[in-house]
Amino acid sequence: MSELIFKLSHHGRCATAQIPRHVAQKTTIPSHLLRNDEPLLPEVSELQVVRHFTKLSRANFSIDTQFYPLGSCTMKYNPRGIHQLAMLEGFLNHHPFSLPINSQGYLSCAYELQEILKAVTGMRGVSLTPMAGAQGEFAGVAMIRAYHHARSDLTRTEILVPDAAHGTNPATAAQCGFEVREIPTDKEGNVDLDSLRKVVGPKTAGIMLTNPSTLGVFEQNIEEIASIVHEAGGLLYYDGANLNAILGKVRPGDMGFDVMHINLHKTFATPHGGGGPGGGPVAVSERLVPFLPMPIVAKKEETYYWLTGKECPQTIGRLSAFMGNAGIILRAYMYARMLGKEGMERVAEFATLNANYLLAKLKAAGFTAAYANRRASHEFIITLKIEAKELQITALDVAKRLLDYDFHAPTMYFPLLVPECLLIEPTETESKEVLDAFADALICIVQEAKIKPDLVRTAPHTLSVRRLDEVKAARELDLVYKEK
Amino acid sequence: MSELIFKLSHHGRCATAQIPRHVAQKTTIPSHLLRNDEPLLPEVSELQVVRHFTKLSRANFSIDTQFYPLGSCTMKYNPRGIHQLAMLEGFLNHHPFSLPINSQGYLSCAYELQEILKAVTGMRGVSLTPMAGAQGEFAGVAMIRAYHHARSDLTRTEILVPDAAHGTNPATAAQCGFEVREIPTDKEGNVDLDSLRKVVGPKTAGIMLTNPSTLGVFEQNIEEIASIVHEAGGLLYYDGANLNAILGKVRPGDMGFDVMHINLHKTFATPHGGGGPGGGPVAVSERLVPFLPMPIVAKKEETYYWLTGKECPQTIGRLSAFMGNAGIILRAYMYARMLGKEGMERVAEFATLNANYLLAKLKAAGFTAAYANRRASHEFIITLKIEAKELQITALDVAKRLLDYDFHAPTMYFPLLVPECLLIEPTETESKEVLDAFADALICIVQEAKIKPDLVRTAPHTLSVRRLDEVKAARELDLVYKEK
Amino acid sequence: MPFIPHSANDIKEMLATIDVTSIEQLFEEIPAHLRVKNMPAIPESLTEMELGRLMRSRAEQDSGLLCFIGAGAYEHHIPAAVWHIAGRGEFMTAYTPYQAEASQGTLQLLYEYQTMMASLMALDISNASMYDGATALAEAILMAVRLNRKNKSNRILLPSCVHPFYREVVKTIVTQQGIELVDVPFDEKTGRLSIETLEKMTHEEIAALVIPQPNFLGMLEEVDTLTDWVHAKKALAIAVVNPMAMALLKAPGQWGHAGADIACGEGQPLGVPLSSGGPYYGFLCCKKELARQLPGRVVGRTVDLEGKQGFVLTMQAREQHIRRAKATSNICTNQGLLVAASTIYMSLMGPHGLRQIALISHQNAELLQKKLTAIKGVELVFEGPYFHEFVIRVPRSVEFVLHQLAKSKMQGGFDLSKAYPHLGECLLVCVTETKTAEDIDKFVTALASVLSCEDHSRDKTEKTEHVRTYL
Amino acid sequence: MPFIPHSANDIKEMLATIDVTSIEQLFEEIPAHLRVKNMPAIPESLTEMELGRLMRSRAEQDSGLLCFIGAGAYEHHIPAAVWHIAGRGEFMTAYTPYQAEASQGTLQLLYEYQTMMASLMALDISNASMYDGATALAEAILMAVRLNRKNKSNRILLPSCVHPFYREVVKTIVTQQGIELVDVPFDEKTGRLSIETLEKMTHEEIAALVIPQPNFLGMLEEVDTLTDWVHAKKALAIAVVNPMAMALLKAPGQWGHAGADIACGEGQPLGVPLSSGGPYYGFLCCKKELARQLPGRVVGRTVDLEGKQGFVLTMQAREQHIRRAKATSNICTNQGLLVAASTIYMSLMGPHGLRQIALISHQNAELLQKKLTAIKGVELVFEGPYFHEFVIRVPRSVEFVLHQLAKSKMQGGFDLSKAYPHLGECLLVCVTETKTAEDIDKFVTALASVLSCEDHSRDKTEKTEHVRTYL
Ligand SMILES: Cc1ncc(COP(=O)(O)O)c(C=O)c1O
Ligand SMILES: Cc1ncc(COP(=O)(O)O)c(C=O)c1O
Repeated sequence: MSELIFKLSHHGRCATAQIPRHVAQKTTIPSHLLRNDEPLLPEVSELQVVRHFTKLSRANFSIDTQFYPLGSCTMKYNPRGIHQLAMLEGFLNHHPFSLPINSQGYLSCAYELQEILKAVTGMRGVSLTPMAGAQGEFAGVAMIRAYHHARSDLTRTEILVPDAAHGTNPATAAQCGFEVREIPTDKEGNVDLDSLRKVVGPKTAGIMLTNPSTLGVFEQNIEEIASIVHEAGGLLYYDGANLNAILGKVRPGDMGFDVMHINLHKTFATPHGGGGPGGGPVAVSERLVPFLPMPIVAKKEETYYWLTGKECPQTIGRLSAFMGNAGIILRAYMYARMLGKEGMERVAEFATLNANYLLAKLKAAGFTAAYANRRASHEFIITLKIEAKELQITALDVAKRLLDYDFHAPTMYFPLLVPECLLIEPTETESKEVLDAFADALICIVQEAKIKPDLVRTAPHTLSVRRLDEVKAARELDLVYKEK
Repeated sequence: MSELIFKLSHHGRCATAQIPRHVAQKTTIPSHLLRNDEPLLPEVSELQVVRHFTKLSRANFSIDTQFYPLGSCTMKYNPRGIHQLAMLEGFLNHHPFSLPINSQGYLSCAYELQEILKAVTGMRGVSLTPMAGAQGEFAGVAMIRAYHHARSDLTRTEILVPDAAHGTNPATAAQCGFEVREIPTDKEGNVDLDSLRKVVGPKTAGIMLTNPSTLGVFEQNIEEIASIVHEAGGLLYYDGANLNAILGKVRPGDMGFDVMHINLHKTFATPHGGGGPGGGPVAVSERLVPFLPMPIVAKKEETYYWLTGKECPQTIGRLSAFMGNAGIILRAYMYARMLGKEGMERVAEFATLNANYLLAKLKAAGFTAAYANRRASHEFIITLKIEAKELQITALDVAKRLLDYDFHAPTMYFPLLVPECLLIEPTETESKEVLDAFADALICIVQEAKIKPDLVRTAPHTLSVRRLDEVKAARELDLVYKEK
Repeated sequence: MPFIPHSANDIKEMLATIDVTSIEQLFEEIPAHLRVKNMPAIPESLTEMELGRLMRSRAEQDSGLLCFIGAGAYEHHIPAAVWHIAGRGEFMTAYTPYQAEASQGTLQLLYEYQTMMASLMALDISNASMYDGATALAEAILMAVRLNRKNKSNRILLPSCVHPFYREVVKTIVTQQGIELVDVPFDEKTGRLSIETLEKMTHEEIAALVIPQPNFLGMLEEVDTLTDWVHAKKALAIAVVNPMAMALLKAPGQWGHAGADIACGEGQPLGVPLSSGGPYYGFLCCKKELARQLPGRVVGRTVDLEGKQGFVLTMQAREQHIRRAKATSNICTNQGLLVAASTIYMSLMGPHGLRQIALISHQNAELLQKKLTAIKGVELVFEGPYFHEFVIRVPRSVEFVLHQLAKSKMQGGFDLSKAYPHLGECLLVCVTETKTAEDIDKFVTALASVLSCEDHSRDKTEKTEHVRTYL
Repeated sequence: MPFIPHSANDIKEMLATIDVTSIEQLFEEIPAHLRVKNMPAIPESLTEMELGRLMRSRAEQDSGLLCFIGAGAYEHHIPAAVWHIAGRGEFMTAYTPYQAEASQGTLQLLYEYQTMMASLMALDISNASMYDGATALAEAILMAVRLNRKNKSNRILLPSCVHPFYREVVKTIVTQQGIELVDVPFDEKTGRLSIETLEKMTHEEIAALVIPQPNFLGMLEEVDTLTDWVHAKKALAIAVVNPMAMALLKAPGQWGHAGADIACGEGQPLGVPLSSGGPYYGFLCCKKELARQLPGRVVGRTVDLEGKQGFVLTMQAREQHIRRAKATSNICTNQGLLVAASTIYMSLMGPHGLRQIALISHQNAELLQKKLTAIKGVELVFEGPYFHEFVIRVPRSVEFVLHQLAKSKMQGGFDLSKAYPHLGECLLVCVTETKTAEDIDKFVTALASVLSCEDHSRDKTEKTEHVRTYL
């Protein structure tokens, strides 16, 4: 691995071509407001910067270099053309406070994306402003609260969340001031209806569901769940992380959901960027429209403009300083335009085909599917509990060993209720050949575990570092470099 | 290493988003003119293409990732800003046959570069059209011929070339229909004057010299050489490959040269691109101006326009379909503007400082300099003839082992007259730390050669391939992939 | 089928392996009556070339104006190297670095970022990013309230000289948890906070005071005094700052005797393009004692099996994927790629470069301010030092002025008349190192000419009626 | 000091190690009186930001026109992936792959390129690039003359329907070696070569015939007949072709009974931007028997120490750095990066995509031609099939017409009146897949309106006197 950039630092050096010359050093700012030490930024040349970070980049796995079957994350191809067009100067240099007459290009894209998202979700209103799925959830749950409050229904203090849910669901509910009630899952991966009936009631503000769930199966009782919750006066939140599985096939609005978010960085193929940025637009049914977060783009005649709290007094408010991750919204818009209607359906079709194919191959090779009787959605779970017991290798070991085979590992140990699980999502943009090679790698690794288990347990062996000590990292916090 | 892209090919697949739809397949072109088989282009998806070539790129060394002390090649930092600006749509989409009124942006840059090159070379005329150094040489030697012919001096059939010269020099002279006479080098790396005096005469059309020479030293007798050749009626060609060493310090025009080329991809930092493109403008003294290759940019009032054979009837003609590597000319122009006058001098100063520093360090560590009594220019030669004898390791072995240390190898076995030589050119954009680390690596390798010589002899060990069999490649030519 | 690599033959083989006869069959568990029959109009698909045409014409519509707007988003020169490298596939198309061994590039970069940002703030630690400056402030406030469990106060002093949209965002987020936000007005003469006003607001206990530097009006606060004051109240000092300015101005950790406890703000000035308002990123730094309450991802340095240095996500026990409902925040996807850009940017600039840019922006602002206030009728609204933004009052409607300026390809600033109606027709004007002396003169000339134009009466009718601005 | 990383302290230490007192001293071997004292005016250095301003304004001047010019450089859609990847530092900033083990990326790519290009030409082998199409043709001719040592002829039939600038370049290069170029006129009616004319030129022996497809006038030659004819004369057939067209049209290796011997041309249509005429690249393919006379770099597949597949530069004994004065060419630096782009382009397109693009370009050309020749006074000059370019005659001066079209943001084509004065006022018009039906209509309308404008007498005076075009 590369040294820290601070080790390349040398007093008095900088990337000269980047720095304005001829700056008078005297200033009228009172000296007690001025800084008189230097922050620890590296002092390096432009070539050093380019070389250092180019080299760092090469220590990453990415979609551009590896198959990345990370369940729940939808690591599909991020079209280069979209990236290039989003970087046009007219978009990049556009100030968020430019006058609307100087913003029609961007606004028209945002407006049309709102319309497209309404169409594919079966919802009535959309706000693009949330900056990731979790913020979309926040907006959604806040709208649920606002809805009940608007009806002077102040007793609803609980949000129901299935135990398979992603961590953001309970965390969001809590951040919105709700109590979280967990609902167990039945054997086939559906929400346990009896348990649901037991907890639902006048305190229920709503339920948060992912469908297909993070267990990789379609929630078959969705209509019944909807009627149970609705009858109790609660609302249904749809966590759109898995929208890729059903794009153009079935719509949350038609399933009975009242509000949802869409992860643009998943279903709409905007790059994950090593952790972000993302986009988490919210879509709502008629009754929640008044509460949507601001701003929203509206259109009058041929002109686009911003709707704000003035026109929408019941809004839950703003969620970002400007209007959210505009550049991501632009990219998602372009992706939607490249796919078109047919293309969207095909996303679901081929994501599902790939998942079911890989599952079938792995099952045939002796792996245990967590929900063997179910169709996989766009992802599926295998559990290594048998391998863990018989061979003393864990899902972690297998995941790490996959890296040596030049495959990114699937999501591991999530959802929490399946032991030693790997959640595998191949996405529609991977070819059959890649899936075959991946299945072969998994089969090989189990063989290795039988013959040379240490090879697996101490993997990876071929990357820039060997297996890292996370416990030490958490115990002896070393979060910033300090010069000696 | 990656498989060949043809192995990923799958009939009926393509990067759909790139291909126009709705194309009627019927055509009016007579069928005997149509192709009825398919060329062997891969049938792959866009993701497969991105992944394949991204991975291939990672199997390269480059300036952006490694120190690249390749003598005679001037592998310095290629400023990113220049690349970005050269890719502005106004430049990229500009057709070479656009009317001059629609080309003033580009033409003004080319014109100003012509002026800058005149200034730094001390010459009177410049043509930017040659597409690399070797084509610049061609233009230069062709002008020498044209000059003599214009004076009805038809007996000059020989071009003199020092034995240290780059292969392009004799090859160019031959391609221009001249006979090549080699001139030996004296002990201190200068042209042997006695030998020169012997061969020079009425058959001498000219001499081609690099100064500083490819031996890494400044030709001290340059003025005497000039007067010997000029008195015999010959002209002096300056191979500008090493201009980096003297930029702004001494000018070929002032040394007595009549014509020269400038490698924009060396001195003017345009990227080498894995072998090209480059740029090889020629600059000439007054008497050769009429013979310059076309086109040239001229200026009248505030308007720029092309000069062609019409205005310059004595021109040697055109060298490219349009006007040469325009995008490279643009980049070189920008680099010159970023450096400015002072910046140019500093190039020579720091390139020379780095070379002499590294040479001093290596000498101190016991390496043999080919010209120990001389100042290094921007590059220098060490000879491993002692190591070859005592340790049975060759310059090739050391070069290959350097790759394991994450350094590109220096130029090896050139110039031909120094046995087991490494020609080392650090360039001005590398830091002292890098030079120190490189010296340490060389020292280590000699140590390794003593203790574990096979480690050195079978290097490299850490790259995507081990040492490659060049003999097999040349004997059993495999130049294209064939489907079985 | 854009981006889908399956040939007809692949599909056949795959279906056979799954043992179904059609792709349709894979959706059989979805109740048939729920299936979309006829999806409403979504346009037909476009090839990349067609899309290029469309988007170029859209981008064209919004471009070509000289920008003197700041108000939380700043135009700075971004070296080409920044996005050339941040845009490499390996950074851009990687996920969150959960598989540390396969993500050392992103992880080491984030560790380097944390070091740079913490040091820029003169604080001990930094997280790996929040969504933006506004949400970073909301999270800082939530943090402060959690830390203040002792005195149980959940009152936060949130001055009105903090960015109005930050205040709106904070309100949306923190009031869900019943946190009380107390508005602190600024001094009408100086455009800054005064201790007298603050004292008046503190009959009840408070959890924290938010201190902006520079504040939204561009003015520099007396940060030492404010920090010491809030500490004396046994409450926390939360700094919300422009990170670019911190190379020049005293940094949060250096304020007063003990330093601010938490610093947050918008990372955009450090290498992130304006881009219609996002994606940007929020930074969040704090003293090390507060580490366990920090929200968001954090990278730590550790060693591998062989003792070699390596980097991992750490303190994950705070995060939603482990702690679920008890997490410090629900944030998951953050703004990683922008942080990558910023880290490259800060590395190129170094401490010297960053300071130069801050300084020249400040000097350009002073130059512009002097020239603007020399125009008849234009007045500087506040007295005292500012950074690179300042407020002027104009003798006509700001909205009219801005629309007129737009006609001469000029974006004249941020209209304060709606966010701060009591200030009258005021304009917040910004200038950075990107503007030359000629740009500045152009703007001055344009404004002078707009103001000298006769017909006052048409101010109102000139506005396009339904085209509203942000506020 | 842009791009120089030395701190003052570094310099001091380095000078001490060298044992000199100043950098100046390192230049002591250069005679003092030769040293530059006062270098003539070179402008002051610019920062990247300043340079950006300057270059943006220059780029602006040349942009925004709809382009119907071809004439050897063609506007095609270039997928973003092409340059995103070709522009990666590892491809862009590497040198020629002399150290094969550290250059497998470039080398494998070149091997893949050679395979694709040879196959596109239906020939056995390809080199790794020449400078451009014109020099590739010159090198092909030199090759043919070397190969024809037996019959010793150095006469080359070079038809006038080959690109006029290619002919000029060929002349500059090959006449240095005393090679004789024989101009072969094309048939005035068909714009193509005729066997009758050829027969007339061959009273003496010839070394080769150059066969363009399509020719410079856009017309499709009877390549089978021509190839068989030249082979019957015991001379070589040199094809100079548009590689894009070869996905649709019969490829050189398929011409006549034995196929062309050498194929060359301009690689630009395959993923290389117009870029004011360069950098482009020339391709050069031939039958395998001719391999040893091929100029330029060639990559071969081999194995490493462990038997693993790998790639190296091979047949280097032909090249100037080994063979020196006896090399097949003096070429050293070639056009590698453009080849990288083309290889990526061809991979994205595949055989199907390339054919579609060729086909739609052809169809668009037919559409445009029909509409243009429907304008009163506009005539199609040649009869017979063409690819995506055709010649029209206009009733006014071409130069006037082009300048008028430029006013409506249209680049109307290439002015043939200077290269082929005997044709009269003729325009070579090109259209590719990048033009929509509306673009085509726009052009037609613009031309119609230019031609309908009354004042014929001013044709000449309208020209800006000193602004000359290329020819
Ligand atoms: C099922 C599920 N829900 C919610 C989220 C949160 O979305 P984001 O990361 O965009 O905040 C994720 C993302 O990983 C997820 O997989
Ligand atoms: C000394 C010398 N002369 C000439 C050349 C030829 O220049 P080019 O490669 O640009 O054709 C080179 C390039 O390697 C060189 O080093």
